[in-house]
Amino acid sequence: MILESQLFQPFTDEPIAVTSESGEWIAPFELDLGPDELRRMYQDMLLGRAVDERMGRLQRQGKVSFAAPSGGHEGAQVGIAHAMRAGHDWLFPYYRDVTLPLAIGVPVVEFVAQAMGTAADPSRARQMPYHPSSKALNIFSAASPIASHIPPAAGCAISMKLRGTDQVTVCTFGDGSTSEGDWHAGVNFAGAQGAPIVFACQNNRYAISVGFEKQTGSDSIYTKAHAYGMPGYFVDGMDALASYYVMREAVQRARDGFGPALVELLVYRYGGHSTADDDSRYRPRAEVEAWRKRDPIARLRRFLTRKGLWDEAAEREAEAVVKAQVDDAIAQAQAAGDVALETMFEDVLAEVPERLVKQRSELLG
Amino acid sequence: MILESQLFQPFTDEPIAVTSESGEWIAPFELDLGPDELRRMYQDMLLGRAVDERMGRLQRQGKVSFAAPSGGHEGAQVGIAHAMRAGHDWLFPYYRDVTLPLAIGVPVVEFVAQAMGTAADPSRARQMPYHPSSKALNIFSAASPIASHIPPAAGCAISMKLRGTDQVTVCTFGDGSTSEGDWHAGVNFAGAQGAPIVFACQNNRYAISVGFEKQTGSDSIYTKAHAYGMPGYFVDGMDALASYYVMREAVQRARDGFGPALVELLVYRYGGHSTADDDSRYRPRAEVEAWRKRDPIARLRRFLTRKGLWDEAAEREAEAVVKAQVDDAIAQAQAAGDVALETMFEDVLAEVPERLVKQRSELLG
Amino acid sequence: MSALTMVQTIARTLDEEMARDDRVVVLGEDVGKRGGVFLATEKLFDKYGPDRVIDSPLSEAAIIGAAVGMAAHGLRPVAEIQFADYVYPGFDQLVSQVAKLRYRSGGQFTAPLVVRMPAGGGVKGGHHHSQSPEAHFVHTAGLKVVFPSTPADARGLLKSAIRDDDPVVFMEPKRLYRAVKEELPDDLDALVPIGKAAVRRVGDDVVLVSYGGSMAETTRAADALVEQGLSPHVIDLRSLAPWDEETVLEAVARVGRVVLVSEAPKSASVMSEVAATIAEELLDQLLAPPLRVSGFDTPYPYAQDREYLPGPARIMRAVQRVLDY
Amino acid sequence: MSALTMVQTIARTLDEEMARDDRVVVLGEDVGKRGGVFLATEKLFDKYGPDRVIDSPLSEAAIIGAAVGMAAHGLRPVAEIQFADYVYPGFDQLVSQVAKLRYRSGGQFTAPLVVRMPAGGGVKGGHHHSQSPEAHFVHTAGLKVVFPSTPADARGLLKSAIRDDDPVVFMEPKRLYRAVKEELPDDLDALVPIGKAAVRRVGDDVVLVSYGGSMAETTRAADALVEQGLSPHVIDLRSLAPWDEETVLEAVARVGRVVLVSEAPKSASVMSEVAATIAEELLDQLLAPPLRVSGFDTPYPYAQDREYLPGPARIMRAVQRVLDY
Ligand SMILES: Cc1ncc(C[n+]2csc(CCOP(=O)(O)OP(=O)(O)O)c2C)c(N)n1
Ligand SMILES: Cc1ncc(C[n+]2csc(CCOP(=O)(O)OP(=O)(O)O)c2C)c(N)n1
Ligand SMILES: [Mg+2]
Ligand SMILES: [Mg+2]
Repeated sequence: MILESQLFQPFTDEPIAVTSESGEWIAPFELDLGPDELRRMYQDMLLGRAVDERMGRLQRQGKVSFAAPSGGHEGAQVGIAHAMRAGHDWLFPYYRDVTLPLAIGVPVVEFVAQAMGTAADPSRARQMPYHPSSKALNIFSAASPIASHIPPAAGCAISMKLRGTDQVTVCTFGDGSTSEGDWHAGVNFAGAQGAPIVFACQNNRYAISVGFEKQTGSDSIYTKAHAYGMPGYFVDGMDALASYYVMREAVQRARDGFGPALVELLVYRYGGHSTADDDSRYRPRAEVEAWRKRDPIARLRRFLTRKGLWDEAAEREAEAVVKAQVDDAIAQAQAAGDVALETMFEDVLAEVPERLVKQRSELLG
Repeated sequence: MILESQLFQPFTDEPIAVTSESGEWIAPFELDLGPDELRRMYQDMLLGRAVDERMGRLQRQGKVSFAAPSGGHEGAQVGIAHAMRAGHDWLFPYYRDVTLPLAIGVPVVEFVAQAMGTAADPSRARQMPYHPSSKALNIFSAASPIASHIPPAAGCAISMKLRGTDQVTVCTFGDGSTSEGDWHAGVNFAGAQGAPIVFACQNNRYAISVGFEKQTGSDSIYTKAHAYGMPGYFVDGMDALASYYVMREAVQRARDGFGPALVELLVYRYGGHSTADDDSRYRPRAEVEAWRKRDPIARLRRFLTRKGLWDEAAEREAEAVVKAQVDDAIAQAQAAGDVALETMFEDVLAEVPERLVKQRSELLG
Repeated sequence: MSALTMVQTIARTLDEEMARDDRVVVLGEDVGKRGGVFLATEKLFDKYGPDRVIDSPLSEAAIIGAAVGMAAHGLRPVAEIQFADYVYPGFDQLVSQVAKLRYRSGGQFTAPLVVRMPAGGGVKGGHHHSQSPEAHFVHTAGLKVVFPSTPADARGLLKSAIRDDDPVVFMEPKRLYRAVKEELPDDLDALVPIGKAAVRRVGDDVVLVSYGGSMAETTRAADALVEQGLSPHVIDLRSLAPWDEETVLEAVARVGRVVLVSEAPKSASVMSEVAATIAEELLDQLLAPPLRVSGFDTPYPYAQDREYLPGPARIMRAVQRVLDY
Repeated sequence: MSALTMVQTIARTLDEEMARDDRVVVLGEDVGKRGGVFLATEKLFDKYGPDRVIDSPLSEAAIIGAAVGMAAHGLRPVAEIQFADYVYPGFDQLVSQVAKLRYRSGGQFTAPLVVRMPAGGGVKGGHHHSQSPEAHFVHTAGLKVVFPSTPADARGLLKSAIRDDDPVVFMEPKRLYRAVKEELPDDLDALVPIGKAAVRRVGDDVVLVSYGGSMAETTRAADALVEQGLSPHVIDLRSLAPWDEETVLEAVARVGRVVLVSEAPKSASVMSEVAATIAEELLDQLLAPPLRVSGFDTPYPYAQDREYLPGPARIMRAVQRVLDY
């Protein structure tokens, strides 16, 4: 087998971009996305940001216990989502993925219900906010321990290969995650097996307060691909379309049997690590402001506007739609009410064992 | 700071050698080792091999419970040992290191007593064979869980840096070890801190039965250094002098404050993984024979002979000396007798806690 | 079927289950051509090939973690950890992924997998080839844990484990791997249910409860007691999570005296749990305190490999104490 | 010294110990400029700089493992694990390196280090920010384990731990981090000995034994019992390995009734050990079975964050049972 068309080189020194900051197309190949798809990408980002902002507000109001700001990550996430076959490929996400699951098709109400911990959460309110999952969409249940999802993702991809499905696994994580032993163990196994998986790192150069230079002696994440015999791609994650194109190629490579890849998407998180974090303790405000100017949403809007696919009116309408969507979702999530107390004892095992039956009656009488 | 003299390039495609198979000097720089040092290296290898072979015999006689053949690794190990300042630098070894601790200065009786589990073992017969350690020589106590010594080695090196000692940590392991999460965690921390440590991989291309191509998607170990921002050196580990020179440079770099390095030494193990292993199940005999022809001891002997530093008589004498050394050591180790039963309860904590006092009397009455 | 040792039984059982269900795959270090360092996967590679018998890289996190992803994707992986002592690098995968997947996803995703591991001492392996870490698994909600002591139970429980929809930690008493041969039933579906103990001997002077490797010493102690004219009641737990409270409590209630035998370290062990439960449920029926004969609270020693184990002499002394009480 | 919360006390104590002994270094995720996510290392970075307050990469194996090497080389590292739930990726380092270094080297090498970790639930953290994994450490020979419940004990035990020649797992009840402020002694050497329990209240109707976060609920239950005219005897274990058998057994022998309270999952827990020991030693003095009020054998839930904990109501019901027995 040889790759039919290869648009990108691995291990470039500079991050791959296909649009300029001002929204011009700068890639040496032709755009092949239709207006609808482009607009959908943009709207998905708007939705992601709106949900993100609203969750922050709900947290301050005490309606959600915790939120993990993802503002600044939307370009990378929408690119990853659109590169996948929704509901066919599998996603192993991490807690900062908001735009990503929504763009794959997770109903807003499910995301919100998960964050609020109401009965409308398909995971039955078992996890803290920002851990959505969807069996229907092959979105694996996120777990808080950093990088603990990497070996399972590798296993899923190995299973795809053994069973000869034409699925691909996509696995996301942050820069800090790459220091965990489990990250290495999982990526290495996938590499040794040539499994169809794309490891997509959203590198915002901080792990909570720990800057990248303390995280690793390496200058970048994509170079780490050398250790596993797979290509490493370096992408400007503030460029939604670059994120999309590189991910599309990596996913296609994997689907065609050429094995795994590691994609580093350079992004920034505008907010604190979480609503419990005060990032002014460790990040200069000027740095945050400088990155905000490179906003991926604004960049794609400039691109769409240049192409005549977007204008002020479209923006106003899209914002209204998104706001209504989020309002509705919150109302529905809330209306579902709390999960029942006794559900605490369910799903530990397929059946509630004798011991838990006793413990349940110790609590409930 | 700049490096004063740099003999070797990292990331070469071919393994670095300084002598040919037939024992010619082939390096583009001059040999700077005196006859005594060269002969000492050779004698250390003879001793290592003799101990190794004798342990195998003792195992078959039921006097030692287990042995891990290191034949084929002597060149790499003697090179590592001689590159270190014995008793000043620290070694974090692994179970296949035989020539290495002996060449640093571990008395043969200590090695043998450890293997036989007698009272002459400074570790008090607490571990299975091939886990020697020496506080006096800064040889850290080997532990069986593969790669579990890597983070401690990194920590030791970080301590050296923080405390401003001019020591260097050397840490050895096999190719399989590099797949463990702890390997990654430790090497990465050392890289992030720029700690004075050399990671020396004895790559024999098997982890028990698992061949290198199943171990990792990468073609080599030294390339993995890219992931940590450190140089990776690729060395012919059957060339004792190449092993020595590259290690010497890596150790000097670390001592001079240029940070860690990863050195891959290509070797082969002639024997099974251990005395419990039947390697004919997974390795063709022809492969073993081919590697035996590249024996590091024979190669250094050819080199010494060419230089007029060695001959048949010297060989016979050296063999007799080594044999006497090993015989003596075994006799002494055996004469020391068994450790006392109650020592089982000591060294769990600094003092024997109440609970163990009770348990001791449960056993001893 | 001819008589087989426990480790032969395990290889045979894996073969039977792989033949029955092509979702069953085996993965671990050296499980391929080598057939496992104890030969528990012997011949499977030749028969099923590298897609179903997977030599993994040297990483327990990769092995257990990949099994989670495989299971979630629809396979039925049986992972081998070469020695129970080496489960710790994969412990996070076991605790954070395996044990919690069903719970945290509200039942959307499950991890029907088996993690096999030879455990226990008496093989001159020192502390990294002798441990009995079952308490860690039993303390972790979301795992089933079994620890057979006979070839037949190994077969029946392994089949149950592979067919179970929950993750099962399958512990194997390595010093009994080749201790006895047993004639096994032809029935390919001869399951031993998870959660049920086996009564090995009926008696009324003292109840001996044990499992796994320590069943050997417990049986020898029981034989010695019989020779002394006593009548021990011997229970082999076989399953540790869930464990068969009913069988144990019924026997202890009847007999009033119990000695719990396990080579795992004593503190916060499985037998601590059994003793605590007995005390909680049967205070008035106890004629003597429930005594534990355990491994010591030290790392597993090398030189005192045998003395560390709760051998017949220590068991007999404890029995004497509960009889004399 | 002014009144401080527990987490402030910890930061202050670290400062005091770092000032006293320049071998003491702090390492962990976000312990530097950020001062730790709970601010337990606040201001240390400014005062001692990056050589003694080390922001580690995101790897618990690296943190705990590096601490071993530092300790062996002569430092006195205090490692922070951001949440006890995240100790598992470093569990092999704890079990295989930290706990066994002295033993396996015959006392040649030692690991005098402290691993701090906030543990316990009640903070709406779901199962990965709420666990109480102490049983795993107590089951592992070679570790000391402490779990204070007050600022003063946190200070005294942390000082003892840092000065101890053995490795100490130092667990912190995160939901009590800011629960109370306490005036602390000026004495910079006011140690609380490892292995000694504290009697919080003397009484003779029932003994309540607890530790860590659950001391809050236990104290509330005790207060309610006093209001009902009863006289509970309350013991705060503080140290879990070694634990103070003498103080506990003496009280239970005298009172005859005991309830053990801990939010950790019930099976094979620290309280299983305490209950088993009580049963072993005091069968004839017990007027009622030793009862455990524990966390449930489920992963820690999110929605039922409070209900999971052994709260005063459940404790009172257990007390009622032992009183009515
Ligand atoms: C095993 C583990 N250790 C520590 C934590 C605490 N923690 C949560 S997020 C985080 C930083 C993650 O950084 P990164 O991977 O870069 O992702 P980002 O948040 O920047 O997107 C840490 C340390 C955790 N969740 N799991
Ligand atoms: C954590 C852990 N897992 C498994 C083992 C069993 N084991 C011992 S040596 C070995 C292979 C090591 O191979 P490599 O690192 O290449 O070293 P070599 O023996 O080839 O020198 C394995 C799997 C172990 N000791 N520790
Ligand atoms: Mg980050
Ligand atoms: Mg090898």
